[in-house]
Amino acid sequence: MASHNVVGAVLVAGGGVAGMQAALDLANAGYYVYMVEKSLAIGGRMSQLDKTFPTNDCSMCIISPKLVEVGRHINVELLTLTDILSINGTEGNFTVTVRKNPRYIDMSKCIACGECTKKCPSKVSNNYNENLDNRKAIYVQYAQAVPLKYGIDAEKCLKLTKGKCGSCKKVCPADAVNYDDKPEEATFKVGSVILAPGFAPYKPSDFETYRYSDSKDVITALEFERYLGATGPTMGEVVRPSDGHHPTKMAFLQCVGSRDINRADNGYCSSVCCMYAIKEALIAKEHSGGKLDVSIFYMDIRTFGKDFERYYEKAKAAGIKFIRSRVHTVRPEPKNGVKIGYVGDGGVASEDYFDLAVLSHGLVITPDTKALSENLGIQTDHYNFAKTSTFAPVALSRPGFYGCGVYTGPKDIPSSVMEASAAAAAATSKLTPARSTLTKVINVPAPVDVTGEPPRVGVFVCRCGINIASVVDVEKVVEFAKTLPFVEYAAVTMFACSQDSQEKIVSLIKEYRLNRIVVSACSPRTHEPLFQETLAAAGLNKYLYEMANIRNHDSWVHANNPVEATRKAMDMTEMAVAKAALLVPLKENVIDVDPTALVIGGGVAGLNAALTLSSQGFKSVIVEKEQRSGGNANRIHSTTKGEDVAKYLESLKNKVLDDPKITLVLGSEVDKVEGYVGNFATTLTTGETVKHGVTIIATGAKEHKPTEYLYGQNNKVVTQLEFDEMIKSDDDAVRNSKTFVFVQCVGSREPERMYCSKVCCGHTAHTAVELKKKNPGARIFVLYRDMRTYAQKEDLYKEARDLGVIFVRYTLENKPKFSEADGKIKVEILDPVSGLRLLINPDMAILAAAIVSGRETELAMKYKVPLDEDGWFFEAHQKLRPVDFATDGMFLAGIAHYPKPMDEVIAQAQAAAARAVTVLTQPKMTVGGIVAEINQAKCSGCGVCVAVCPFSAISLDEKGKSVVNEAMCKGCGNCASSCRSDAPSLRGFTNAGLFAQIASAL
Amino acid sequence: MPALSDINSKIRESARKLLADGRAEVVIGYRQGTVPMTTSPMFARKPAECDQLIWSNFARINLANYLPGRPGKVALVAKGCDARSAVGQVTENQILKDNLYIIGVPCTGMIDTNLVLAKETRPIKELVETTDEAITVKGEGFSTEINKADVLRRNCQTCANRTPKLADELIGPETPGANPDDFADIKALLNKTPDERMAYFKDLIKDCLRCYACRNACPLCYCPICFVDETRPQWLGKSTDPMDTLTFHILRGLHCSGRCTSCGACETACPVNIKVREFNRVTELTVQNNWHYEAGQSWDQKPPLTMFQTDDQADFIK
Amino acid sequence: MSDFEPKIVAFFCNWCTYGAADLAGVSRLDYPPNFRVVRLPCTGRLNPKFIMEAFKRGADGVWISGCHPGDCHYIAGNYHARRKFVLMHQLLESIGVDPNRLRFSWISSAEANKFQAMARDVVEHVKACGPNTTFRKEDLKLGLAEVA
Amino acid sequence: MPEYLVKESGLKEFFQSLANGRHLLTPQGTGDKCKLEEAGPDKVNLDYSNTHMSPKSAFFPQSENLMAFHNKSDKPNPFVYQDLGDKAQPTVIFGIRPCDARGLSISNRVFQNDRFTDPYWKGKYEQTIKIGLACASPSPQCFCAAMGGSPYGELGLDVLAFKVEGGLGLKPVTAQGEELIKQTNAAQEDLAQEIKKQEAKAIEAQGVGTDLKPIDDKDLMELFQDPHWTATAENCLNCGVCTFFCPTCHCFDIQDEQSEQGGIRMRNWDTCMSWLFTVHGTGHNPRPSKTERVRQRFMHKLKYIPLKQDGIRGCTGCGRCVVMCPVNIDIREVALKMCQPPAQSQA
Repeated sequence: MASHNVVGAVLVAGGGVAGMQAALDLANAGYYVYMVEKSLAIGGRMSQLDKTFPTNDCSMCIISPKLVEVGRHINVELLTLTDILSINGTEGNFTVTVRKNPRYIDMSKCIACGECTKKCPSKVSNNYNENLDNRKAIYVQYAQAVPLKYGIDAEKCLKLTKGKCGSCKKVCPADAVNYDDKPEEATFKVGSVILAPGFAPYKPSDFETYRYSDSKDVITALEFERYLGATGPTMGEVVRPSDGHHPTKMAFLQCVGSRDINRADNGYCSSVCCMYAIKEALIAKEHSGGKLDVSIFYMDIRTFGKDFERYYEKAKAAGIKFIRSRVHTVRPEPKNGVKIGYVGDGGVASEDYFDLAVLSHGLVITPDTKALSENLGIQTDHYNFAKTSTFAPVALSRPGFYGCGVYTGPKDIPSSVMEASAAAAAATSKLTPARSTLTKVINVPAPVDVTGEPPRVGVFVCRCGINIASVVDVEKVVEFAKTLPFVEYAAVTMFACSQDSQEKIVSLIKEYRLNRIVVSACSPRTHEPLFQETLAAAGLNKYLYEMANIRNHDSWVHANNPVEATRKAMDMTEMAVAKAALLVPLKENVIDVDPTALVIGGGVAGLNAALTLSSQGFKSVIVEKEQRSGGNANRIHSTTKGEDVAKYLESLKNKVLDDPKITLVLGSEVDKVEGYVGNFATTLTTGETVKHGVTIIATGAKEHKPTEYLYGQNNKVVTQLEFDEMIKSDDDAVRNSKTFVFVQCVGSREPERMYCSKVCCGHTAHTAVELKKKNPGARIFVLYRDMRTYAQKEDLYKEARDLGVIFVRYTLENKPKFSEADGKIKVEILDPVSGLRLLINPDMAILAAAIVSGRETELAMKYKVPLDEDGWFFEAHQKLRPVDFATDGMFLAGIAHYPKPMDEVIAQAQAAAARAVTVLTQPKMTVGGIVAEINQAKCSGCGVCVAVCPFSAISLDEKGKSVVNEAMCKGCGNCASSCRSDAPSLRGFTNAGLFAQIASAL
Repeated sequence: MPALSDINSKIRESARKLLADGRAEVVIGYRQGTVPMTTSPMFARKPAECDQLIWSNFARINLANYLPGRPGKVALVAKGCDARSAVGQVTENQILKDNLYIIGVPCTGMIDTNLVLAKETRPIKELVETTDEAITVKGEGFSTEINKADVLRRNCQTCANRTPKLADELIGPETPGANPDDFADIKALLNKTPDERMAYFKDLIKDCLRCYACRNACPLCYCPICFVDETRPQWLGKSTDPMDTLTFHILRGLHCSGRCTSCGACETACPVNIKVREFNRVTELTVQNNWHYEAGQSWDQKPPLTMFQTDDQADFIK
Repeated sequence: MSDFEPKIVAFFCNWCTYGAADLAGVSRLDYPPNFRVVRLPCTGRLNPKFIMEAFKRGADGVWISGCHPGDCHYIAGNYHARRKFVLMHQLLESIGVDPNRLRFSWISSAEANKFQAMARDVVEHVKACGPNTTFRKEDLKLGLAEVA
Repeated sequence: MPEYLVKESGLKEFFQSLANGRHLLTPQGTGDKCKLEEAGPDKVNLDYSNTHMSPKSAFFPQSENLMAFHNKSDKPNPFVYQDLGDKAQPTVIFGIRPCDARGLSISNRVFQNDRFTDPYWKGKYEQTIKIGLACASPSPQCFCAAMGGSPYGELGLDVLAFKVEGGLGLKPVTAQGEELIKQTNAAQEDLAQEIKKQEAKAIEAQGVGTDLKPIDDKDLMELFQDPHWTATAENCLNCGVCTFFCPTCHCFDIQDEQSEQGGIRMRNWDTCMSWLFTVHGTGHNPRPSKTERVRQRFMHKLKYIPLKQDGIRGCTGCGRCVVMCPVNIDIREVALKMCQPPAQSQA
């Protein structure tokens, strides 16, 4: 393909968390992004969640910065209410045709004041709250929505349906309502396409057994999530829908619409339900003050991710009951609640009453998405998930198309985010020549130097139509502002944020030589960047700006008290002026970025990361401590999809060796580290020093050496990896064996290693199937605790059972007993279903040994990155930054992060590379602004600031005094509040400024 | 019951050896004060000067105060509390561990001069002390023996760590600790009404001159510029306004939290005999209850305000 | 009920509680107008001196609120802050400051209702405490009446 | 001027007449609580060693408001200020020890001299009649004689009182003092010899002080540059207790405190022991370390003041700094070092 045809833009379909991550990574790497979203706003499913497992983070809190970033990104074009009609062309050059559906609101005018909604007479069931309450026909999807613009539900609007009403247009202070809005078609060109259309919760409506349709007290988990949510229908109160009482006893029913080909046709495991059920159970218990009795009915508890097993243990400790049984009957009680019938261990039938039953529904591909796949020519599997391979986990069947999130299989948020970054990398691997050809940059005049000038503050008090002015006497606020020290100009504006107001502010700044600006209007969280741009356009340093939030924090909440609201607005303006007068221009410095990556670890993760970087045009150096690359993959026979690992690995190694941008250093480790993001200098044990801008840690992990089940005593007892090697070498022992016993969880999920090794169940099921296929007469037993063949791997589990593999469950208290007589192994195990003791005489026993971390303490200290208690490298955020470290310029990939199968390893490696590219792609990085600085005259060198800095941005210099690395500082101010002698100060939030605010508040 | 003269000679012997071996360039110890019941810090740099080093029942000042930022190798004569302060200073990068040698003196507590003056109200012209158990004070026409146990400083009465366990050497056998501070008085205070507590603390500091002797005598207060001397912004008014004074003591209490070793130097230094440690004791009680931490008990522990546990309890935060 | 209207200084972190207050506005959830908000990037920025400064200057109450533990935008800011809060809370309560005058909360940006409830609760309790007469600096005795 | 005598039986009446129309401050309390207070003429304590702090705060309070101001633009005169000084009223202080009285007279020459008069000091100083009480049995830390004073010194006093068998002797020093005594029940009596006898005994009890004449003789720069200062200062904590307790330390810092209504300009005791004392707006500090600060204090007491005040030493030997100093820095030892030839003072 000729490079001049390549288009430097990418289409991202779907504005959920995966789509947003992909869009940001693309836009930050120099590509223009068209983000197409069907609904009114981006945010997707995650915006509906109350909390996220396993950290119980507030979901909205953690995505809203991402929402805002996408919404404001100059190189992300947000196309809401938009459908994709067709995509023609070939990789590198596609033509996309979309239909933009009418919003009936002029987005450039809407100020999201909500007056229209107040007046709208048409009530509509609120799909954001899973239809548990009502909204109006004119609405925002949710309060924090991006774009924060209203839209009209055409099907429910009286004006649009019947030609009556029109009250929204009447009350709109910004004249934003347009009933004549029409659908529009548009076309644009992109180089590649990322599909992230997401999923829908499985609707249990026609699932008669569970009586979802006819019992109010049977609800879905997403509905329950909305009940738990602070913005939900009950504002976080857990209620029984039938009567609004607090439930005292509730049940979760797992695998509703998952692992079920009987009634649902969904043979796969939805991967997330066990965890979200535990989460919802824990939060519900918390909301009830611990008084709630919760039972979870399950088949296998699949808590296989990082920190998931501990979460499960925590739930058990909190008194949540786990009952291993598939519920056969749900019987609504006459008034409220339901009776649940089930058969427990030992075949005992029971029935229990519950106030509330929550159905843990699976994740399904919607008909729309299925149609989209068909329309675009994307191959899907029998569950309608897009097909991918282990070795190219985000590449879809049609060249130039990439997928992430649940579109390619059920998965949780961090996996989706990882895939999104991976997709961003993969989708641009062929677009490098067009990088930065379509992206825009903001050009602002160089700010005039106001240092030393006395403050000349300009105050703009916004009426916000009537939003502020109907409550606050804005004229009075202006008159008051004029009396404040340093105020040179004060005036009222109608809409401070409107284009004409912005232009007026620019000219007033010049006319009055204003050098500090205060806007008394709405929230700095939404509008500060806008006004900062205005300052910049007027040639003022953008940090000479302060905002008083007299709308959200005043007129909107004190509407019944105009006198006090006005007084408050005056105080708030005074506080802003007091702080503004003390603001100083903040410098943003530019540092060079060395466009090279250091990849530590030459396994599948490291090699893939380097290759991905190379495809993006960046050099990397891989350090591998062994004498050969490939890591653990050298020992693996085949993937769960049956792909030959050896063949793959050989081609991977060759690609690396042939790649001129990659240097592979074998037999070497990191010795010394200096520098920071953009400018690392790492000295290897070979003595050579690598200069690099980013670091990717992919040091892998190792297989646990079992200390039980005759391992090391009988040579027929081997680990999974050893067994794979035997299969690879076509070992006689494998060929001649008739009876195999697989033991799962050897060293995993035990007190000293309270985590699941994630890969073993899938690998065992796969191996068992392979053995059975080769030798149908072989007798295979799998001794397990919970089979964790998550996602589509559930098919393998089923296939194995169909082929006659016998699965026997054991518990930690009743582990299988291995003994040896005359060289023969004897295995004794209690079958919990029959209650009988089974005796097996296997020819071979294969132990699914745990994966244990390398616990790279020294490496972690050298790069100032953390390890968790199990020794896994600890990412910046378990949900949304799964491949980043908190320390800038540091990334991680592969099983150094946590055990995972090869497809996820590769996705994570590509993701780490994508994240790294966002740094490497900028030849210069801007640092500074709101960051900390140290007054060394006040510094005692005690190290408190160094210890409390979450970003390792502070260190002690050679004089023993603290110094801030602006490139790493994020401006939290922890240092400034922890120092006893106030040596650090946070620019923009200085002690003097905050003191001035306190003084004027009183 | 070791004679003070024995301790003196052992301290001097050790000091001479450390100076001669080059293990220390200076030995910081005590010498006799110029008026009865005082001692003065002594910086011995030559073996000959070591003869002036003494031990006393009045070795109250915490000599670790002289360590922060001191270059070169230094030996410190230290009680249990002083040694713990020195350990804290090492943790806080104020002195290199390798440059520090602690001559630990197992302590039996120090005397509160005010308690002596309360027992013997006549003008005291001379002090005789030969052991660390009792003293004799003399004046015109009297000679009174006073049992040390009756006149111990407050902090010494409740010192559970009199032996400097992390010292490089110990002068004499370990001494048993007293009953640890059970904060009974603070707890009793907490049972009073808020108004009573406010009245108590306001009365406590009503004589405060804001001379900051407590701060300057404190081995924790090594900041190059103390917050009270800060001018932009000025945290505190400079007058004797009671609220400014209270703010000083509150913030000092906060700054010392998790670091205070209850050495009592602040109270010894206070010229108007304010129980300034009361604020520290409130914060120490919090630190011990919440984070089970005592300052200076090991070389590598992290001070509680430089770290956190994700499950730290704070039920008052709604 | 007295007609005393307390003056309260509130310190909110930008990412969570300030956001909750924004959302309370969007949702038109009314609450008493007695407090003034100082916006901080993070509760980790809250120097205990700020609390003292507010009281010294005559605040009847101080309210500090940030992200729930674990939700910090800066990873660990509120964990460090929490330890300071424990000390400050205990110390001020011990010296006789009514704990109702110094309030702390974790309110996420989605919890507008919690914000409203907490705002009401804070104001109500400070109101019940009455004016702060003991834990503040006395007004300066200017003696200017006769001059001006 | 002749001496007077008040018989023990007449003491009550005597103090009553002192208090007549005036505030009467007398030593109250013991130990660290002993201070000058207005407790009434019937509560006069003659049995104290000395007040815990020097009496300087009666004339030079630790915090003193000087003026108030506001800038309210709604007032006709937007920038006004009001003098808050000089609320002094006629006062008698009884029981100032001669060392402290000497200190007051030294400070008086700082606050009132031919170049400058401090109105705040002046008002209080001139409206106060100062009656000293001689020290018959000096404390161990006392060394007034060594500093050129005496337990029976008169400098700075209007009247010197001294205990005699069966009563209180009074020796007027100033006309104002004599005027006051004449208004009381004190009767003239020749006690000149008695005073001499008592004084000699008291001086003897103090012991022989060192002759500090070498300090007077030495060149200022020689004293200033003497290398002993580093060692002398090594102990010092820079706490400033010495200055707060010193009867002749008189440095202050002027501060404005503001509120919404306006502000107050005040002065507060300051101490040369503090880093803040000399720090410049630029951040430069001409006395960067404690060595310079300690030197300043002792040079001020023992060299600069004598130079400016006709040879009178700035230390009066009250001994407060010696006992109050947390690390027992003894000005007598420092003075000795200053007397030594340079080579010897280094030790």
